[in-house]
Amino acid sequence: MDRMPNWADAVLVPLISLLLAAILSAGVILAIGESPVDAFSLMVEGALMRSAGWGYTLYYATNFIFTGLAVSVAFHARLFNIGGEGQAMLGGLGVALVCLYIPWPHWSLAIVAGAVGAALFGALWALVPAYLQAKRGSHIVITTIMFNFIAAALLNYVLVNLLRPVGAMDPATARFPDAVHLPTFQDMFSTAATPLFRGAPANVSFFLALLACGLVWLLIWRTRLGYEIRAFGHSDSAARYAGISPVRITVVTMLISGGLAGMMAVNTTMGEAERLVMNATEGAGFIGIAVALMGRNHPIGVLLAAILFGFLYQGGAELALWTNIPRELIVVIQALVILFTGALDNMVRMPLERAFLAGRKRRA
Amino acid sequence: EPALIFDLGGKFDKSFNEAAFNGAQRWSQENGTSFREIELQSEAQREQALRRFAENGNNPIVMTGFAFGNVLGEVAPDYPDTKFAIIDMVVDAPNVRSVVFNEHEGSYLVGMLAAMASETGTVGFIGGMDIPLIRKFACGYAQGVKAVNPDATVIQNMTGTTPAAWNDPVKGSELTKAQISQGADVVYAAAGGTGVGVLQTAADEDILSIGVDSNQNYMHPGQVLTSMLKRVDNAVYDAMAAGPDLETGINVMGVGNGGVGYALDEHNAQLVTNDMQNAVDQAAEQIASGDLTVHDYMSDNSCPVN
Amino acid sequence: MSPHSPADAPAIELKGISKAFGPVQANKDISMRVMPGTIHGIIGENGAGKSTLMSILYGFYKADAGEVFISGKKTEIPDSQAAIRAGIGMVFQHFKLVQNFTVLENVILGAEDGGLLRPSLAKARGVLKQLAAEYELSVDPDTQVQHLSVGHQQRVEILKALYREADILILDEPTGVLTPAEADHLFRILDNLRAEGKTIILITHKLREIMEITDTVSVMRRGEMTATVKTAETSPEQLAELMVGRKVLLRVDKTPAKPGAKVLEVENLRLVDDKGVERLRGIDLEVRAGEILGIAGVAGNGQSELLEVLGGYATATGTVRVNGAAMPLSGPGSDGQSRRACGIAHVPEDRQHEGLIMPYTAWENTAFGYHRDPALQKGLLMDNAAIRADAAAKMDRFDVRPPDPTLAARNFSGGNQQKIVLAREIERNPDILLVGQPTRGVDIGAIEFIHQQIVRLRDAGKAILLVSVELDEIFSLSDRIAVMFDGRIMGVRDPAETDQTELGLLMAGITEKPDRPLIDAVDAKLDAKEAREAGHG
Amino acid sequence: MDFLTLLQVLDSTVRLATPLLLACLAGLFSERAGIFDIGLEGKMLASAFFAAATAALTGSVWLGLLAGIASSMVLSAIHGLASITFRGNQLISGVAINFLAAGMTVLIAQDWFAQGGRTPSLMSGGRFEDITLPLAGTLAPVPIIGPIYAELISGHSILVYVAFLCVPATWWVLFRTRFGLRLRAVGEAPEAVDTAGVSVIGLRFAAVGICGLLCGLAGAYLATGLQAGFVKDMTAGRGYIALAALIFAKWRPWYALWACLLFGLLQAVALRYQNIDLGGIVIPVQFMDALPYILTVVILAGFVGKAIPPRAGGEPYVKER
Ligand SMILES: Nc1ncnc2c1ncn2[C@@H]1O[C@H](COP(=O)(O)OP(=O)(O)OP(=O)(O)O)[C@@H](O)[C@H]1O
Ligand SMILES: Nc1ncnc2c1ncn2[C@@H]1O[C@H](COP(=O)(O)OP(=O)(O)OP(=O)(O)O)[C@@H](O)[C@H]1O
Ligand SMILES: [Mg+2]
Ligand SMILES: [Mg+2]
Repeated sequence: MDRMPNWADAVLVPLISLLLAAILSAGVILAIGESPVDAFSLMVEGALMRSAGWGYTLYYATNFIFTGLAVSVAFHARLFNIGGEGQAMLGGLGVALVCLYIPWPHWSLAIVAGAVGAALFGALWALVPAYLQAKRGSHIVITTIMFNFIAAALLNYVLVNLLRPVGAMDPATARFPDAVHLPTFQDMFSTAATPLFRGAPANVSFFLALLACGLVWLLIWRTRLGYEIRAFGHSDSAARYAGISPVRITVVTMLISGGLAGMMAVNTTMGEAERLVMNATEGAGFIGIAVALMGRNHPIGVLLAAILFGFLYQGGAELALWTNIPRELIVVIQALVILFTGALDNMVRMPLERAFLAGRKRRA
Repeated sequence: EPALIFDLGGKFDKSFNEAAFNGAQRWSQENGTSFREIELQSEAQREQALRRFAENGNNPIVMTGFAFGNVLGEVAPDYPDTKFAIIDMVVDAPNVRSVVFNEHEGSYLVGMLAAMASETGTVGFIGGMDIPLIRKFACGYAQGVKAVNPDATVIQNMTGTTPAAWNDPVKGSELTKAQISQGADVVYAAAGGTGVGVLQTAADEDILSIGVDSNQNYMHPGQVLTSMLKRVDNAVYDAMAAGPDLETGINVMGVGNGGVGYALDEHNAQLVTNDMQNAVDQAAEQIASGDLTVHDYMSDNSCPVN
Repeated sequence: MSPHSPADAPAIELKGISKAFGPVQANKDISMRVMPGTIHGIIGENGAGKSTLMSILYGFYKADAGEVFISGKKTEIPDSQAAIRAGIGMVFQHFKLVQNFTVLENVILGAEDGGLLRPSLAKARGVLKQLAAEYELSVDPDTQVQHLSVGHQQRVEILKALYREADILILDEPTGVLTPAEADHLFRILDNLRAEGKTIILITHKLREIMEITDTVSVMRRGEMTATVKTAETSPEQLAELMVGRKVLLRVDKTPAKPGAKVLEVENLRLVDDKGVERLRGIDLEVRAGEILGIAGVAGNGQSELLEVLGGYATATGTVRVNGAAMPLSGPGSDGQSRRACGIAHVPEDRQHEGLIMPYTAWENTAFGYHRDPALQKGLLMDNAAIRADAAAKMDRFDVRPPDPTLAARNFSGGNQQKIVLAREIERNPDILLVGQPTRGVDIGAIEFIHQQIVRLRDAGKAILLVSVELDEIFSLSDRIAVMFDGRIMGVRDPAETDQTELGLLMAGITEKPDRPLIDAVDAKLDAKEAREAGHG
Repeated sequence: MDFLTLLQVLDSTVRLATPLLLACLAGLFSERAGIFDIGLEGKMLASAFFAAATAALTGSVWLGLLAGIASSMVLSAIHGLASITFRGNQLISGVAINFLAAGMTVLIAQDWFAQGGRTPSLMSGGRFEDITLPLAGTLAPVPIIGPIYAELISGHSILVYVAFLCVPATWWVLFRTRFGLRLRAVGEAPEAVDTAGVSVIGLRFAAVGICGLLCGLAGAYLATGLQAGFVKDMTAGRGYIALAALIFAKWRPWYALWACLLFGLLQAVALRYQNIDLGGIVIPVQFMDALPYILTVVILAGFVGKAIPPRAGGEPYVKER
């Protein structure tokens, strides 16, 4: 007998946690002398009431889906991949090399190659921490943090010293050729009469992200590998008994995780900037942690949480545009969401469990 | 209603962006009207801010910093009825005014002052991000120093290679200490927010510093030799004053048209003697008249002196 | 004993103690009295709530309801500090020691004098020397605990309690980890303590020990206290019945074995663990078709490692042949999947941490370890419908209750969890079955069933290697008995021609009659083992 | 490199190692008690801001220091609440705290000072001035020793000396006192501490509190000692480097000193020299920036002696499921 029905753990706990985070956020807005209601309606207005707003929301969401899936796949094997940021940076490098040095006839080919390049580089960047965890027991949280910094230095070096076009000011690659331009939502859904998603960066990568959700679901719950990943995550001693190699699972899971994180770059680098810039990831790797936590490591949850965070990002940008509220408010809200859904979830779960237990006793 | 977009360094960098803000502020106070502004936090916001302001009917839209170049090139054609002004970068579009400054000329002038004020014959330069634009500052400065004292040593350091270099006062401070230990007694900071650390350390260690972009003499009165003025404020003021009728094309601001210069006020009056002032003013005149050409690093990516 | 207590007041009296862990009611309205200067036994099956009750008395858990009286005075015990102040000391079933602290540091932890360590350590060194002499509890005060054998770690726990001047000493299943000789030694110490007027509560489920040493005994079943009787006035049979709630038959019906060909042969098997300690030091044995080879020994002498090597999840050197064919012991082909493919099935010692994935459903667990079997796949995906149907059938044949394959494994009781593991392994019809502690934590009813299944498999001509720390179980199932000590087989005996005493000596590593007191001989053996292991630490 | 330059580099090493050392010792207390803390960065940042802001508003650096420590300890309390009281995931809590500090500092700075997330520059009373040790002037002319004493040892702000004194103090507390014994025990085997009648929760909160205090010192030093004011994200990853140093030091106080000095030296060199030319081979500055992290990974990989963290580290103490 469990203490609490599954649905309560999967839905009720995160919802209440989210609510607590929202209440505190409102308090913060009040404290800096602004109206939470106005702020919220401005965010909704700017992020959800216009097609271009959705275009931004879904653009950010695409990033978060990839990094959220990356964190959650690793989490099923009880590996805490904090390295999404670095893996995504390297993914960007993969995309840039694919786009700059191979002449693509059409974007449809380029996106496949770009995704492969991104996934490959992201996976490679996850490989060393994975290997060290599996073979030498080095705590993957620390190694992936270290690899984030190493990635930043590496990318810095590559952009400044190798890939920056002569005479350019900012550390970025040259623009990708037009052939690899990915269709944006504007290209796809606008008609002459009704312009939609004008200027918004959302692009076909969003569908790639949806595809990734589906594939991850199949992988985790329908394949042998997923069965082994989850088994290893629940009990590594049992996995050993069953002949599931911890080294293999750790490495393979982290490769998949790193690959997913890397694929975020298809959206930012190929889809939006169309060149590799220094800080293309902008913390999305870390948001992935919050997204995975909120989404309870399930692709559908990750998708919904990613859209929520996309909304926060876009809404936050709108706030900064039209009010004096700094965009850091969004960082604070993010922090509160991570805190309540991730670290303090027992604060919600414990009383709920007690309530369910008491309810059951009364019925019995 | 015009709009102003600040680059990632932020509006209060005491330097480049702040100069832009001051210009806009001056315009708004004189006319009793308001303007829209935003400080960018992320790359993806550049385009968003441009479009949102354009759609909102803001005109003209002024932005500070070369980093907008790429994005503006894409966005400007979508809003032919909106005028854009970009500072520090040339964007070729019919509705864009590109304002560029002859920073090398202003730097030349403060370089002369540095050489004249230096007792050790060694002066320093601390740049922000290592890009051609900042090398242009450095090169002009070095030329000015050598013009006064051909035997002088100019120590040059760049803070970094990424935009973070604009906002790293700790590093600015350490670099200043390093230059002082190498004998520098005047240090010129062309490094945005990083310069705050440079000026602070120079004041703490009792040497002279030179500010950049805005007039920074007030920050440590009596200890900032001068500031290389880059009249971003004027550029912004002019653009806003012109309103929707903003003249487009390339607008070069140099010593001749008061676009760059050096700052003299009550805070550094005792530091700049009459002789020094005369010498510099004379050089300024020569530059304005074309008798003296200061080499522009960005013209060939090299510097004749260093 | 406190001088103020009225002479006839019980040293401990519990009234109406209840404790629930979430949905599990571990203690239900328990009352109990323990008289001063006696040894009071508590007996009950696994999970009956013995440890919980004692942990409440020691302030480790807080009771949901109930009162505690010490020497007649009502005493609140909100934490262990209060219990220690009330003169209670406890040796837990799972030791509570800091592994990388020295014995001395462990002893003073929480009982230091003053803020600085130096004086406390000096004082404790003196007291320890005295206690060691007084109670034959010698351990080197400067050794790190992780380098001590379990028997010696237990001494540290007892010393901790004595150092705190405990009048009431609780020992939770102290003999589970001891050789018979060490257990006898422990009982002598307890005798001494009782003679000094200390009160002792002894938890065990070995009826022999209860009969041997206790004055009174309480029986627990499913969270309740079913009876308290004077030891002199009861019998093992009566206690067993009180424990389980019905008459029990502890013998297994089986016919003599008809051993066939050698199925499993092991030669010179050696294993060095990741600390560099040699855990298997040249094992030779063979198991024939149609026989059960039982391996007896105190936990921690290499039995687990032996099972791990044979089961394919530890690497070793030496030779292992299955049906005459040599198996790789490291590298490719040495993993569990390959072993299963060769007809080796394995019921692991620890079903919760090895045999099952607790959050997985029962049907998912019935494929565990065999999940790569092509028969369970449909294209790239797993054929979950087939696995589920198969699981329902297996659970039915093994009488798993409740027979619901969609329930998570953690929601089955221990006995039913074990049946799920057995169903999975036996129904595969393997040539060799490795079984570790098959009935640990399982009630008597289920024990009968599990023993029957193992014998049935033997009678079907399969080879079975049984590892158990329960000598009774070894005796009742095995056709031959091998005894392990410190990574070696000390001897192989025919169960009909040996007895508990002989096996007990072998379990302590003693092969011939010692010329000095038994416990010293045992200690010498253990010291040698410790020194060997510490040498690599 | 001549002697004077070397001295300058070492001088700057001392300055840059100070915040690392304080944060590293902070982490040491916390992790020795079994509470992993990747929120060092956030605590330092919060302290840097509140120290600078208070010093700017009151003109007193000491009030600033107190405010910095208080803010850091508030974040510590949140971490304690999440990871000790509610048995949450310590890593996630640390991540949240880093975000919280990054956002809150700018938000409040903007609200109070409206200077784009920075505080006003601190004037003299609002900063820790450098202390000239006795005889520094007199000894300076003595060759070798003189400059070392006058330049390297003398002339730092008080917090630098505090930080360096914290090393022996930490060692003494951990290995020579009752509190230290219990603290180390609770990081190795909390159940042993619990059954010995000592409160696990109390000890862990105490450790987390000390961690907050030391992070507070580190942050205050950044904003009021090393710098004259707060700028957004001014910790610039120092919390993570301190974490790296902690692992590098294998959770020991004296090793922590050497690790922080090494990482400080790397930073000092990377600050001064953009690219280091080693006769043909040019070491790019980015490599110098990454070196502390690379070294830490090497240590973690166990190629240079294995780093074994406290056994109960990262795990909440759960008695009843
Ligand atoms: N910390 C805990 N959290 C939740 N449930 C627990 C805990 N400790 C014990 N239980 C449950 O309480 C019940 C009684 O456990 P307890 O350990 O007291 O039994 P026991 O009689 O000592 O058994 P054994 O002979 O196996 O030691 C069991 O069902 C067990 O699963
Ligand atoms: N951790 C747990 N979570 C939820 N329910 C549990 C847990 N542990 C035990 N239970 C429930 O409590 C009941 C008793 O469990 P326990 O393992 O103590 O059984 P038992 O009385 O020892 O039975 P058996 O003799 O079969 O081992 C089980 O039927 C199970 O449903
Ligand atoms: Mg027990
Ligand atoms: Mg049970």
